[in-house]
Amino acid sequence: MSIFIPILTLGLLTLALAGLIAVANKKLYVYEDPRIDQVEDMLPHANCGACGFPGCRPFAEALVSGQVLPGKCSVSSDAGRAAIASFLGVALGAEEKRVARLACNGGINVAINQAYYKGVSTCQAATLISGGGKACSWGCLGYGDCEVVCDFDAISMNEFGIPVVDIKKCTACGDCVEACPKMLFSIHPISHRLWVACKSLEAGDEVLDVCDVGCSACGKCAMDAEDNMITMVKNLPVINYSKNHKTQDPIQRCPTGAIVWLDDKDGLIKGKEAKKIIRKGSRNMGYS
Amino acid sequence: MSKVTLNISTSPHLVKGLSTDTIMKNVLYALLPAAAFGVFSFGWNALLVMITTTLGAMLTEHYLNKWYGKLTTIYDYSAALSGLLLGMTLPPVFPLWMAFLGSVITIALGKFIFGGLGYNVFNPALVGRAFLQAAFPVAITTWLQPFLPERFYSVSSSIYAWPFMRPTVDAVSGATPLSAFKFDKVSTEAYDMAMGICSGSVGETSTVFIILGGLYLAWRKMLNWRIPVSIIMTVFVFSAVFYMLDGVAYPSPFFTIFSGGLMLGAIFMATDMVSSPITSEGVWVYGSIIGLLRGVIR
Amino acid sequence: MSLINQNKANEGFFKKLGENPATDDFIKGLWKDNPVFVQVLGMCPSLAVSNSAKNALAMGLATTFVLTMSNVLISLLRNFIPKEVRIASYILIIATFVSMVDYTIQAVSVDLHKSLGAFIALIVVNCIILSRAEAFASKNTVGRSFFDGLGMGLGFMFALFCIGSIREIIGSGSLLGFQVMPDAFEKWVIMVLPAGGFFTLAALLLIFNHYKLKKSKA
Amino acid sequence: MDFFSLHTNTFKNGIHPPENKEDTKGLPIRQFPFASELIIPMTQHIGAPAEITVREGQEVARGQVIAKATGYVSVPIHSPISGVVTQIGLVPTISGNKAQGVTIKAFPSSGQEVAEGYCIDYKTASADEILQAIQNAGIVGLGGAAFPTHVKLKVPEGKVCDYLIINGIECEPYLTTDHRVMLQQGDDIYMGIRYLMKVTGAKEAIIGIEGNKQDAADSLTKIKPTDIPVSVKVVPVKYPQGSEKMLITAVLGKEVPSGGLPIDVNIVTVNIATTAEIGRLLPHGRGIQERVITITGPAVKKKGNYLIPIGTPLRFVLDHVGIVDDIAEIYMGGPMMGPAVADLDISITKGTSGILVFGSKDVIHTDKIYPCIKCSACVDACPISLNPSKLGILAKFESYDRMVSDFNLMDCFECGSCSYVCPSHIPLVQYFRLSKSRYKRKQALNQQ
Amino acid sequence: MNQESLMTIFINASLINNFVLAYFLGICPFLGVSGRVGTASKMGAAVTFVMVISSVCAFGINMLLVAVNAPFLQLISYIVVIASTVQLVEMFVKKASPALFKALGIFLPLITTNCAVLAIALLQTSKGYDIFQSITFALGGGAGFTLALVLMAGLREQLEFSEVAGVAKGTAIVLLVAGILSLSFMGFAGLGG
Repeated sequence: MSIFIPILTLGLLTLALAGLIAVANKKLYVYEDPRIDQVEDMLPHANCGACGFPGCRPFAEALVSGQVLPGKCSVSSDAGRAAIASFLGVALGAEEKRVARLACNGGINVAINQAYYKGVSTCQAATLISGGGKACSWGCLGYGDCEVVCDFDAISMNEFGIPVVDIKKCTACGDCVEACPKMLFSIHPISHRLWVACKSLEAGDEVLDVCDVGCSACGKCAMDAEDNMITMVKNLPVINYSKNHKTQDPIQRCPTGAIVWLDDKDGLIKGKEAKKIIRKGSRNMGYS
Repeated sequence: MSKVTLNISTSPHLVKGLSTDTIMKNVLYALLPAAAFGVFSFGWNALLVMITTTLGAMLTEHYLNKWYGKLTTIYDYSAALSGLLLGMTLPPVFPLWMAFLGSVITIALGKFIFGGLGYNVFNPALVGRAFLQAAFPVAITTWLQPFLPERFYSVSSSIYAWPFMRPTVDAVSGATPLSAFKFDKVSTEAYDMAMGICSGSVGETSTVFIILGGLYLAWRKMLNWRIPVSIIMTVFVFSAVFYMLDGVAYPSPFFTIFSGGLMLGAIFMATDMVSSPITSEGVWVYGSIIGLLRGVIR
Repeated sequence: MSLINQNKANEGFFKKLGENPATDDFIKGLWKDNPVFVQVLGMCPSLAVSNSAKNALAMGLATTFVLTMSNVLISLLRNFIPKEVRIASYILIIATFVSMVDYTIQAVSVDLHKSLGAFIALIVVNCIILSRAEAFASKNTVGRSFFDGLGMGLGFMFALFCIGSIREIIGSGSLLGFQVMPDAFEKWVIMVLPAGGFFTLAALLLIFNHYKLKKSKA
Repeated sequence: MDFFSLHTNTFKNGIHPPENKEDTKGLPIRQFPFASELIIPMTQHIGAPAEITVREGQEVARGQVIAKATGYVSVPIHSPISGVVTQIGLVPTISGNKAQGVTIKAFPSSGQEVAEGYCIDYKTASADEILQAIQNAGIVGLGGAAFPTHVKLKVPEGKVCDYLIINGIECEPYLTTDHRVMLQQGDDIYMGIRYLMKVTGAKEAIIGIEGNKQDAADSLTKIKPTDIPVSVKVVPVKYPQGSEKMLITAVLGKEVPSGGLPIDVNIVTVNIATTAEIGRLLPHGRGIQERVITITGPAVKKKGNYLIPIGTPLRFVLDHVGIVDDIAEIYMGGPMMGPAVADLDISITKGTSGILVFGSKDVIHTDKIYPCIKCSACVDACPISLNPSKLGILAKFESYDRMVSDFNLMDCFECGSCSYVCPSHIPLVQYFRLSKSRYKRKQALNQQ
Repeated sequence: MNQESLMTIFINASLINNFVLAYFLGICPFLGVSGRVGTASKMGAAVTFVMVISSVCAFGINMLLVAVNAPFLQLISYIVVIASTVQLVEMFVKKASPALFKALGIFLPLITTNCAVLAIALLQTSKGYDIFQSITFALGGGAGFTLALVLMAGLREQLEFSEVAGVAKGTAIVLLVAGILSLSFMGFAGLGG
């Protein structure tokens, strides 16, 4: 008999508690779509924001609710996107790959520094001190904030202090756009190969005095381009990408190489008449 | 005018000129009189202990930095300061190997592991001291009588015990005023304690020199005077209340504030810039809490 | 230190064994996914009863037993337990085994039971057991679960023994109750105090991290 | 002494940097010669840049408006010289960004007659008319901030102004412009105060002067007019007492709340040089064409206080006063808050209160940067009781949101006291400036 | 019956024999959720709450078990009761206050496997505390746990802005700090004997 008492006790106890939990489970249940967790697991967890959402979780919520398509995630692999699409039973929504492009090519070998900046060595900090020391107000300062901020190791500073974007690694997350105090980065579809690598609003000698590769606003590219594809606005050529921009004609007569052709394999290609830069050291500091 | 390249830097373009190593150096100087009095009182024993901890701390700092591939930071004097402070809280006949171990713990565990100067959350010297207290409770409560005649002729054998071996105690041991009161209810004159005519740790006996050092630092604005003042005030009030309740079981407030290294702790330990609060309100609270805890634990 | 080096030397041997899934499950718990050093689980007993090597061994054995048995049972029942109450059921199963171990130890040695105190009972809430049940036993076959439990348990015991012997040697000058240090050795009282447990485990973790960092750099 | 602080005619904390005013404080204001070509940027004030109203080739007279205000927070710009506009385009500015500007070539051998406008009489004109006149005169805060004065003077609906405080503190080391203005333009100052009191409706005006300018205080007291309730108050020397909020605490013992304006405690403050300028220009209906600037520093040969036309190129100024060969750094304004100059092609603007030139051997090189040892020197120095130590650490770890929400970063006005006292030589002010700009940028991005 | 005064029990459980720093109970949450002072204090409050509830339940269960003469079921019934209590609390919080659940919810399953909670039940039984002593014990233990957690969190908030040496990052530094804290808690040993 005595063996039954504990069994009974424990049995009753367990039963009572199980019943309580079962009731509570029914009464206090809060529904959450389980697919959100699953989709989030399938995402790359980079939380980079390239999709336009604050992170992978909100993107997963939006995916499940059908607001967006998986193609928006530029970090995930093709297979990953396809997997999410088939899991949710939606279209892939493929988008063209976009990458970050830099609108300056004024490394230390071609652009002048007018002052020695001393202080916290980031571009953001330097910009606040009389523009950071570069003679060109619009030019890249070369302290590499973009390199630091890039989560995908897609940006590296070259020997002249100019960031180079590795288009294979770039996910168009836009962190560099945000980080650059001179606003030199912008996100473009990879098919936009015609590119103006200068942001100087000045013209002629004012530009050439401080930088060998700046746009001197001569307007030759605008003349050579078909169909008014290029217009000069505020001393800079502006390319209308909705027109046919697949030809290299406009860059050929550029005297400084400020308008360039960005090739997948060969990188940055300058026109035939662009002056050749053979200087490897830094261009003279200042005016002395 | 010829064209020139200028420097650009952020404002302000003036600096006061005081520097961190100067502060550390001055705190070190302020400790020296009390340390010297310890040597005067306890002889070569005390000197050996303090030299061991100071050098031990500096060596540890140097080699840890080297091993970690950083520039050595012993020139900012903070390692030497922590080492000396540790030495001053140890008994004069403390085995040197233990003292050395303590200084290694002080720097490695109290400071380096947190990222070095400025990042430690505890006072490094206190970490070292607490470790030694817990590891070797006997050795750290073996005291020496002050002003022994042979103090400048011989060194206690426990000082040079073999590493990791138990020290042999041959010292003429003396009770600190605190332990004398705690166990035998013998009260020492506050005057004697202030002048350092009592046994105790190497650097804590001469309250007068410690206060003088503190005053020097306060005058140079290298010490937050609010901390020692609030600690000592709290301890004084706290012990005065108990003394008035029962004058036999509890010591007088004057005895309390001059005993057991309270002054050293309040002036040189609690004021460690890195681990003490920085706003003046925070400092008062911090001081009173230390004082209260001190009263409770003693 | 010596124990770890020895283990390192054995790594090649372990790798060979690792080709078989059952032994792989076994080895994983011992070294690669060691519950204490790598997963940092089951901290309470690893610190609390590791002031002597003997306690550590006893605790390790008890945990291994419970871990293995509960893994097996849970694996057996994995298709019968409803998802909603699985955790509660696991705990119930674990608690049963723990009660058994508790009374066994009491029967074998009252002294040991006294020195381990409530910690035998607290094996119930050792995160290792629940985490293995949830992460492994509930998804894998009985055989694999057995080896997983055994490996994890022995890994836990190994870690406990490391900590326990270090603390005992330095703190009491002995190992498993036998004096190993000379008479004149000054015992570090701190090592048998709670703080010593924290410091010892931290030191072992530091050594582990150091090797991990070195490996990742190489 | 925080427990026992009674009103001690000064504010809490603060620092005492070396004053270095001896070289120039005894030198009277002298007229600077005209450069052959003046470059006038349109961004001389805070707010919307002025819009150019002249064209290339146009002849302008001295005092003629060459750019009009574009909006409320904006002021017009007057030609500082009679000459011909040679170029309109981008010109360099102190901030490092190029701005629209006008280049005027002086007529050779011109007498530089000043074009005068309509007189505004403080007795007959209404408050609004005076405000309009102040804007038309292109007057901005001449202490260095260059905030349009008429905006500051406008008392918002529902608020009243009890006190008008005239800021004659000049706490920045080296600078002596306000000192000289007080000594030499006392009558202009009192005339300016008459206008200001009419505009603000203040019941009383107080001129706050630091103790190191006792002679200025004496001279102002001596010529004090009887028709307006005005008094001179001398306060102890301390930096940054010239900041609005510090000044109010020093003079009246009132605290302006965090994020508030002086008018929240019924006070309006105006810089003394600005007051003098109002008193000098308004009776003649003129605009600002020149301002007093202290040119000093170890590398300057002819130190002094000069009346320099706006737009004079910095290069011309330096050539004229003479500097040693190896100059290293130039600051526009005082050494505590003035920005460093990167480009000698910039020109004098309305906000320039001083030009300091340091040779390479005079520059105090920042030593090794140590980690923060939490010595609390910065906390004891910060005039607005922030915690620069904590802020600096947070900035290092880029916790900008916490800096703003928990530690009132936005209250910081970059006076530089913390960097000045820091024994670890941490560039705190730069960190804060950077953090503010990063934070603002993030906010702007989030709002998009 | 145990004759200890309530005050002694409380001080003992909270300071002298601090659950975390002297008994190593609840180390997992101690390491896991001591990142922020805010979350740490919430966790502490949650644990204290569960401790008191389970202490009361355990007292009742124990009386029942003694009555039916089945003390060997002690452990198993305690754990079942605690597990279900925690689950009930979790559900209740999830329903009643989603915000609180977001802040607290993740800790609640952790509490189930928190040895401190089970230890409270086991220890009070082995010490033979009556109901008031049990509740005081639970409160003291919870207070001690909270104190250790909050202290740790405060220190870790500072550590977040330190350049902790690479090898010590993560658990190691927390254990070291815990060791130092444990050293300093030894100072309380003189209290109340």
